[in-house]
Amino acid sequence: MNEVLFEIVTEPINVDDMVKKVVRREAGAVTTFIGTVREITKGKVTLYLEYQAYAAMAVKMLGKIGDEVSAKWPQAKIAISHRVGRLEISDVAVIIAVSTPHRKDAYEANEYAIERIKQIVPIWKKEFWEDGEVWIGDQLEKTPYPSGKPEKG
Amino acid sequence: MNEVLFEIVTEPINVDDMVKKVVRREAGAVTTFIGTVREITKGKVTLYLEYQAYAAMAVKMLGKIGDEVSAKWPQAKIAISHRVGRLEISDVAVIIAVSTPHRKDAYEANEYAIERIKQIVPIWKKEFWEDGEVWIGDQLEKTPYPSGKPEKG
Amino acid sequence: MIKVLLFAHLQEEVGTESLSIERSNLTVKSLIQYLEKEYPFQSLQKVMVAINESYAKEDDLIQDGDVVAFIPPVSGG
Amino acid sequence: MIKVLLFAHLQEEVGTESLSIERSNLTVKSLIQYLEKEYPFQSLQKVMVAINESYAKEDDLIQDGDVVAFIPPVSGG
Repeated sequence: MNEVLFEIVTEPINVDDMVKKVVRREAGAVTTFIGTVREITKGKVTLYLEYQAYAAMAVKMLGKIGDEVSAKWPQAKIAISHRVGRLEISDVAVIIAVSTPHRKDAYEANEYAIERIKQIVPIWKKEFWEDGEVWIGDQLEKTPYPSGKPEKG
Repeated sequence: MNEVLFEIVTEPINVDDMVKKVVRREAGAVTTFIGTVREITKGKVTLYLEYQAYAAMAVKMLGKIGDEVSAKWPQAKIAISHRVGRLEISDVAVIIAVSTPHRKDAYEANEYAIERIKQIVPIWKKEFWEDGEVWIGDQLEKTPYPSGKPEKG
Repeated sequence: MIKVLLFAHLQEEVGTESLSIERSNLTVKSLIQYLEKEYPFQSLQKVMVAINESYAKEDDLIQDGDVVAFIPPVSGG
Repeated sequence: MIKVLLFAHLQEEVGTESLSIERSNLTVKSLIQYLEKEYPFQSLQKVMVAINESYAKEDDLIQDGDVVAFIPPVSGG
């Protein structure tokens, strides 16, 4: 059994493997969030993406999100894997798996984790279109800094 | 590709297969809910469960939930499989997979679906303990009828 | 004739998965009263009824050949 | 000496993934001002800074041997 709960990987991520990391006898609910590469964003056709990470810090920040989840939902177990490198349309970029005794917590903790990933985990995506390419930033569209700043880690 | 979106099955359900049913180029988010057999419920140790379904009507009601989801979240695609028969601790009883262009809808539509399953889909579980067994009913604990009644199908 | 399907504890109370009832053109409410009198159900008061796989109301009419299912509070998921 | 890591568009603006800066005992704010003067960054104003893999504030002090990362608004997930 793979006991690494927070990972940055270059190979495809398997949903079943992620679920197995969090299934427990005392849990009755598992939620997963799977972020896939979407073809169309704001009317523009994406050909493919490249994800880049500050891997060491990204793993640390994923662990911090895990700690935050444990503080808020003490009975939750969470695993997160984020893929980097070139991803094609519909490829899986991230999977968050959360198990809890009761389902409401599994949804809430999972959604909390994806929001925090988009705030504090140093991972960037570059979109490649027919007519150009661009690094995407500030997805939450909170401008200007410092109000949109990630919380201090 | 398996195009059956709503199923009652007797064999184990695979999460990856369920995700594949809903992944689309225009979707960027997939949520899954996986209901597993929990060992302890209200302090009592469950040895195993048996699920029974009125299968023909259950499939019809799952399809109705799909229609409701499509009405509320027109860009969502949803698939639901529920297993019946004997299930051991941590076995998967149900999987709901929902894809949407944006993540908020994927969480909301998924949670809506599990709530509706617990209201209108004719499936029953029997818990087996060391000292007995019992059919579980009225999980939502809305009593008495008719206030706790399923909505008419 | 109508066919009555039983599930969960209702099966065990009567000892069968289905009943054939030699009646028709009666309401759901009348069928419940008839079954409670004729069979050893503990209670059908919290039980929903479906006619031909759709939930029915207590004054809906059951026709000859209909399949009527008695659906205790569900516990799937 | 401090090591500066660059990511995303910042790498492309300067043409390298990392810089070695022969300075120490300066604040994050001072380092930003220094880098904006010496290197062709478009702007470091919306960029977060981490010292040794933890987010830092602009008046935090950078020591000799620290690894400083410039972190543009993130877009993972």
